Amino acid sequence: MSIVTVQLGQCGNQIGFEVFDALFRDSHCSQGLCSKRENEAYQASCKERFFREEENGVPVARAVLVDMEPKVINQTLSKAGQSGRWKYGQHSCFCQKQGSGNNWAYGYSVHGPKHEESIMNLIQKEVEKCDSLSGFFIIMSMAGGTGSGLGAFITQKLQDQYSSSLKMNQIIWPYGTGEVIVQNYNSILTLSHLYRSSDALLIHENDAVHKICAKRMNIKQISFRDLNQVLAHQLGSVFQPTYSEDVSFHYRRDPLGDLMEHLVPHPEFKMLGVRNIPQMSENSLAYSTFTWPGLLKHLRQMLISGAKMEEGIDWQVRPPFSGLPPLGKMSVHKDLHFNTSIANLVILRGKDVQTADVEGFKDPALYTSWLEPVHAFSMWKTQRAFDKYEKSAALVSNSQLLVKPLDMIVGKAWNMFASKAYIHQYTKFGMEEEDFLDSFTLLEQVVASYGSLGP
Amino acid sequence: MLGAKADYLLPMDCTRRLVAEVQGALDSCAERQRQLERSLRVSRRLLQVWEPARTLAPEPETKEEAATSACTPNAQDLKELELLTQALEKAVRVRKVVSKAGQRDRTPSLTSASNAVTSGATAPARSQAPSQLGSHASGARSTKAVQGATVPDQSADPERRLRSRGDRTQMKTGAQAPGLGDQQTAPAAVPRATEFTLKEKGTLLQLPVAFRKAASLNSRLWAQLSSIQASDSAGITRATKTEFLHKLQAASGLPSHRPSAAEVGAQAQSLRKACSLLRLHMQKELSTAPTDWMQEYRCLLVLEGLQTIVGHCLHRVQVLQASMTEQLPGLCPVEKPTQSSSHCGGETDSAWSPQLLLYSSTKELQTLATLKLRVAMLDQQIHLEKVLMAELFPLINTQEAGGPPRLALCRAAYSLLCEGGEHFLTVLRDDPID
Amino acid sequence: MTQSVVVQVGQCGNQVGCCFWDLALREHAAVNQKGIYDDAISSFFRNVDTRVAGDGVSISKGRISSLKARAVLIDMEEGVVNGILQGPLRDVFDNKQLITDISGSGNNWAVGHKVFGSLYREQILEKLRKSAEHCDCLQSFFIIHSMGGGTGSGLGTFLLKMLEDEFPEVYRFVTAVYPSSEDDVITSPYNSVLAMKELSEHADCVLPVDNQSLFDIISKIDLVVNSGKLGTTVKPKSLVTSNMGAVTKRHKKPFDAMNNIVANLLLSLTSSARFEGSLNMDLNEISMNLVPFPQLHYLVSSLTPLYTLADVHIPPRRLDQMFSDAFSKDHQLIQADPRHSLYLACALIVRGDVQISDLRRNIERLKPALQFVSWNQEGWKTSLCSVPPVGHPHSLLALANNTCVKPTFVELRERFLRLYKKKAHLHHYLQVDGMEEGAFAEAVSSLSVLIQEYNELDATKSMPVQDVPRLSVAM
Amino acid sequence: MGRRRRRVEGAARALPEAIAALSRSLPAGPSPEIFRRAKFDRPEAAPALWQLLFRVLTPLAANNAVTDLAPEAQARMVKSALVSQGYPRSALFQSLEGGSQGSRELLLALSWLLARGPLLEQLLAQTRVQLGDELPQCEGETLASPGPPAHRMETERPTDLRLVEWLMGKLRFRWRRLISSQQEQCALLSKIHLYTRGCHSQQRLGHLSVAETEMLRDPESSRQILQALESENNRLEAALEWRRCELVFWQWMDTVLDACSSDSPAVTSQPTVLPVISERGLGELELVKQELRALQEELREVAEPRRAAWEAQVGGLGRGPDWSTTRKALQEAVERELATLQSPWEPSSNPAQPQRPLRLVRSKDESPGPQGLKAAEVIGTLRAQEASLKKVLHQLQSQCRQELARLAGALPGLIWIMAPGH
Repeated sequence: MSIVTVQLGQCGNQIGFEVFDALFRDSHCSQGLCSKRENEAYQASCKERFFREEENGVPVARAVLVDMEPKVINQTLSKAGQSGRWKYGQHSCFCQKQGSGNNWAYGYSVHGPKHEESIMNLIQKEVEKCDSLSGFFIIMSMAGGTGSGLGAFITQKLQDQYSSSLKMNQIIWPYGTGEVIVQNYNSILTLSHLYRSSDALLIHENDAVHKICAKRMNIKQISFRDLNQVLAHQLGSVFQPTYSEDVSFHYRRDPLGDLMEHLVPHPEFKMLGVRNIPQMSENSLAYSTFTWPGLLKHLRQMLISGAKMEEGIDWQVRPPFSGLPPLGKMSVHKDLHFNTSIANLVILRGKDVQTADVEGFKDPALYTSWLEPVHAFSMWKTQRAFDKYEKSAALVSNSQLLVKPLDMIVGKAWNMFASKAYIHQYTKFGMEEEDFLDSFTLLEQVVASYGSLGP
Repeated sequence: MLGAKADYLLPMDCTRRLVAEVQGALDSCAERQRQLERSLRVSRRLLQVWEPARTLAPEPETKEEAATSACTPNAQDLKELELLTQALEKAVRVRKVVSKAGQRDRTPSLTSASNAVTSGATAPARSQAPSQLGSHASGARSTKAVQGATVPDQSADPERRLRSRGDRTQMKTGAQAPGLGDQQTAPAAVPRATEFTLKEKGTLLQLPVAFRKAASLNSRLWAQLSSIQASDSAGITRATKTEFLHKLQAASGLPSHRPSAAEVGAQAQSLRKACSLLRLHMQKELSTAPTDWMQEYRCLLVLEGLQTIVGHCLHRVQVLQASMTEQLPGLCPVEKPTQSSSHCGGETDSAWSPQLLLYSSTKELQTLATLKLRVAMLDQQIHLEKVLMAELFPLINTQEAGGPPRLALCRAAYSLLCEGGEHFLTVLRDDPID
Repeated sequence: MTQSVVVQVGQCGNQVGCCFWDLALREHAAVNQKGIYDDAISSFFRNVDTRVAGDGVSISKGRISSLKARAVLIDMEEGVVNGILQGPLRDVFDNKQLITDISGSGNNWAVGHKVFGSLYREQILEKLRKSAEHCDCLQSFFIIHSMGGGTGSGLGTFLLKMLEDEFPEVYRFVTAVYPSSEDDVITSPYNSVLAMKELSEHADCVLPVDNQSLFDIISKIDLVVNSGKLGTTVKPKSLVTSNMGAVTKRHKKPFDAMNNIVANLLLSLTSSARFEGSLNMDLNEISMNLVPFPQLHYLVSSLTPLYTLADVHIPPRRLDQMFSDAFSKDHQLIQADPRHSLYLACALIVRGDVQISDLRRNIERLKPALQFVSWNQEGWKTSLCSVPPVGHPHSLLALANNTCVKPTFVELRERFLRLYKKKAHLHHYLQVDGMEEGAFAEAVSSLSVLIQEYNELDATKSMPVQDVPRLSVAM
Repeated sequence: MGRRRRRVEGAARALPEAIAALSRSLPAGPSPEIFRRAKFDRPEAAPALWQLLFRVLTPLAANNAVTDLAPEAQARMVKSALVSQGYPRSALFQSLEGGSQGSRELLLALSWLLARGPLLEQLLAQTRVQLGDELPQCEGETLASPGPPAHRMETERPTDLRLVEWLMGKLRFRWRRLISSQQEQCALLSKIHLYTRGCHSQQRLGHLSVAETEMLRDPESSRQILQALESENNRLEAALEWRRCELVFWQWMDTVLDACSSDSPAVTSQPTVLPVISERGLGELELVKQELRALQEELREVAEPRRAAWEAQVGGLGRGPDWSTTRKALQEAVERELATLQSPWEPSSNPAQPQRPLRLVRSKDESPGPQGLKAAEVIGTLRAQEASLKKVLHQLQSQCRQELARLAGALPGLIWIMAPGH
């Protein structure tokens, strides 16, 4: 089944390019460390999901590019064109002349309704080119105006028009500081709207990715391209083909559906985080060997201690003994040491994958009291190696990983809202203070719900 | 208090019922999905290039590697190894059949495939369709006029037979070492002979004679069966059967009939259907404003008629309920005449033979299928909603006032009952705590 | 891609504008080697086929034929504008973009605002409309004028209101040159305060610069260059060198150097909107991020590096120095000290070979020394434009919405009140048709309200930062 | 009478033929000799009859590995199926454990099933070789069916309602994925139909179905289908044969029944077996009753004022002969309309009969084409049905909302903020 990607705004378009490039590069890489046949099947499966064939034989990304100003889209198109291996569709771009100016309301209430028809038409054309549509990836940042505001608007329209297709928003969580001043407002408006119209929010934190670039990839001067490549790697590690369960040794048809059914059925818990292991620069990779027990041990500790990468993991954190009352009252404002999960998905790729033992992730103590590991844990695998790593593992987790960042954002936005700062910029475009309050209310509930998972 | 645990545990019997209901729905959905996946696989395969070797390509090797690369084979690996062996055996078998079929009489399915051969020197012999194929085959030939037009019929050509045998042996070796063998033999021995796509040449296909015969006999037999059943129903046999049933019933010591679980279920089902149809009819009736007094009167009659029917239905429910607890002169179901006559279309139509459902476009078919599913889903959702209402309201109402567990229950109940589980509710404290 | 129209009013406005066009042309010439008319150039220039008579036909693609500035030049004296038309820039303007008079405003805000305002209203409007029609998507007006004179402050603020009415969707950025305390125009306090009211009410963003600061910066550069301490000379074509080319000439024409700084401010401000970068900043993002309350839209700017010497390979320490300098008192384009005042918001507009990690490192480094208002502790807006200024590897423009702008306003008010108490020169204003004495009171009270707002913000400086109680969810 | 006698006389030869026909038409039918032995309650007949009853009563299970079940388990399943269908003879339930006893009882049970309805036809229809493409049979029954007990769920301990929310969420995703898959299937079907246009030997079908195309693609499957079709034809022929001569069987069964009661006259001492009616069935019935009551109430509310208004209006009208004929015609028309409305659920319609299969045929709009249901019409009906179900659901939800709002009012100091949009 196919996935149609909608890239929105500067961030969405830059990342979208890297994602398609990473997917394509990986699936056409000769050293998948598996048989030719399997490699071909892997390639075909990746292609069905993300690319379509055009007459002259160059695969075309199943993507629609949307931005309110032309610069980034032009840049993205030409980069894809230069690669020569794949490209974007000729008529799959929509851009305007003037951006949303970091104003969520402008993206949502002005650009959205004004360009709804054109954008939805583009999307529909892309959908019609799929034999079967699983759903949508909507790549956007939540700090700016176009990605966040227009992204929320388009997601809502997709929900209205393609109610049975799945919608996953790939959200770029802004740096804690220093990108956009009104990012906290834009973020709470985006998140609260997506909570109503999207099925899952796969969240990438810029701060975390930045740290990975610095600490794991050993990049001295980190550019956005570096960040985006790490991010593309993370997405690829989740959505490249894996074997399906019911028909062994066939590749999974609908990863998006499988993932959502496992991870986000509950309406209050839709935020997903991704963790990867190993992640390192090519130089270090040459001197490294990996074992499945080692990788999985680290990944598990990353999960329970809430670490964002395999460096600086707190090995003191242990799952609580079930049955014992927690020590003192836990609160999200205090440090949550143990990260309680609702559901996790582990994806293993590479050599000897059948020997990997994931029992460590099936410990009931890892999960909230009302969900058993049978419901809460699932695993995908493939023998095919991914992106130059002989063995690699990814974890998609619906857990408390994101409560703290969310709580921070809500808190900061609330402080600003209490002083009424910047509100006039939003009311100018038809928003009301009531809309902000709705968003705060919803997100406070999400924070509280995640907070009450345990331990 | 943020982060406070707010678990509310349901009573055991409630848990059991709710979980069983939802799980049941999940299972039936999963089963349906599996069925669909199966038929999807078949359909997809049909739309790809018709190349028998391809269809089971990726499996064998994968398994081989899986098995060999494992350091210590566990139970899982052994099972996989066994599967691998089976798959390999199957591959060999299928290839034999395929090559035989290709050699033996060129079943129509492969005839058109053979038409696709374009390689210059050896092509003419193959491009010739066997003579028994008739108009379709000759049509095919004309499309391939480039190499086929002037070549005489060579279906008895010894050279051709010889080559076919050659094909077979090559394919056999291929089957023993699937990965390598195919690559080696594919270009040489089976040059694109199997490159057949439904899209390009589907209209050349023709059903085998044997099958056509069997199929038409089959539909005749079904038709006869239904007609005989209809005519028999009033006859003497029917009386004898009824008598037999009564006698059996009497001999069992149960003088009257009690409804069985299956019957109650069926009755409930049909009454539910009745109720929804009646409601539908009522809404239809109310949605059109009468323009004159005749229509007004008609509308009134319909509404009153519906009232009467609902009354009957209610009566039936009561009788059923009563008969489950006490003895009542029963309804003894005997074989009934089927309703074949009521919706009989053509002469070949009968209760048991398939009715045609005509569609004109993909879109229409999709709409139809989606609607069908939606209706089924709504049915299921309504059912679950009622179950949830029945289970949750008593709990909510008996909870002691206030208290966190109750709030947790109310919130979850609100989401499930009022929002179809899609949205949730926030409960804020009126006085901000400091 | 969007376009901007520059409206330069009065002597000062036209002089600054003239520098701006010169630098803009040179910047695009340096970036666009192929001579193809592109989106970046189109933001400030039209490409016109001059062979066609009349207006000339705009060419949207292909080779550059003849570039015309998207500008309207207004002065009520002829001198400066005529000078421009006879100078090297004559080809980028034509008569249809000019409005001049011969009488001048006599350093009287009322004459500029009331007399010339009503007299030239239709004419100005027509030229503005014409220039807007030439735009594919007009996003901003850049209005350049001084505060102290008559034409710039009077007519400049008059047309601000006009723009607001006629083009409500188009942003209005005002570069206003504030008079120094020892300004030779006696009525400049009146003119400035009267103009301030208009700026507060009708501008989206005001970038105040003052002559004294510009002069100080120039002096410092001279000192460095002449002392030869750093061993080399200022590169020709660098940021501060004038369009006249030679460094030595600056002594004779100090205003050229000063005007060039202001012109550079505008170039940097719009760089991210014109050129590619990994973190774009469109012009409409500036007010969105930097203006938390409608009237508090005065942004203090600083440009670094000012003393960049002929070393292309700048070690990282130098890069960090650039960030540090942007927050120092002597790099501000008005006399203000942001480091010791309260930040409401701050934008860093970086050009050249700088990556996001450099930006982040420097923000982390500088943040502890700066004080931000409690509800905007992380009030940073950043942009990365990959095209550096001509002749330099990188540059930084910092825009601060900071209470440090207040002293300028306070001083202005004091000077105004000193005159106003004596009713000095008042009659020059009151004899102008439509000018009433109430206007003075209104203007000064508007300024007082503004100052009061800054005072209130400053008052929170000493308070500990506290979180506001949040909505409380019952579980 | 004479005719009947003649038949009875010929029974000596006709009976084995009838039984043979029955046997051939049943899946894995035993030899006629087994029937004969069963009449005399011979033990050797029992296993074959258990097996047969098992196959007959659990037709779906028969395809799977369930046939490998131990005899005891099979017997248990047979018994419970018979109980749920209301089989009256307790002798079957009491003593027999799937061993060799009671072959006569088993014969009686089989006959009971045969006498009740078109069992053979049902069995044949269930295992019918599917040649055409069908839309999934997804009447409410299929999806809403209770399904097997949730054995996978551990329900030993009380759960949080959030688990139910979680499972419901899963269900919603499955619904949506089902729709997506269904859409894909439709697209593929439509393609196959289009590409094979004009290939079917039957004019009215025009194109091939998936099964037929697959048959052409894969010789192995061709062989299998042909085989299955032939064996089905054989069974159909046998069933026809049975239908022609079953009378003699029933007459013979009378004697079996007689033999049975003479062997064990002490019927009265047997405890009666009450058909077990599940709680679920009762609950279901109760729900239906409530629904019907609500509908009745609604109808009353709309009909009564109309009747009153009508009476008032008509009071002045003359009641001439014209009026009475018109009225009569109207009444009859409405009666007819309502009668057709009722037919789908009338008690007389046989619920045991499976829905008639539908074969999907792609046809061009313009051509008159073969006779059959038009998709557009079915879509119309389904839309109406969907709308009405939606309405019902919304009514239920708003009822719940009111109920919960009442509760919310009873909790002071709290503000309930509903999801936006309500």
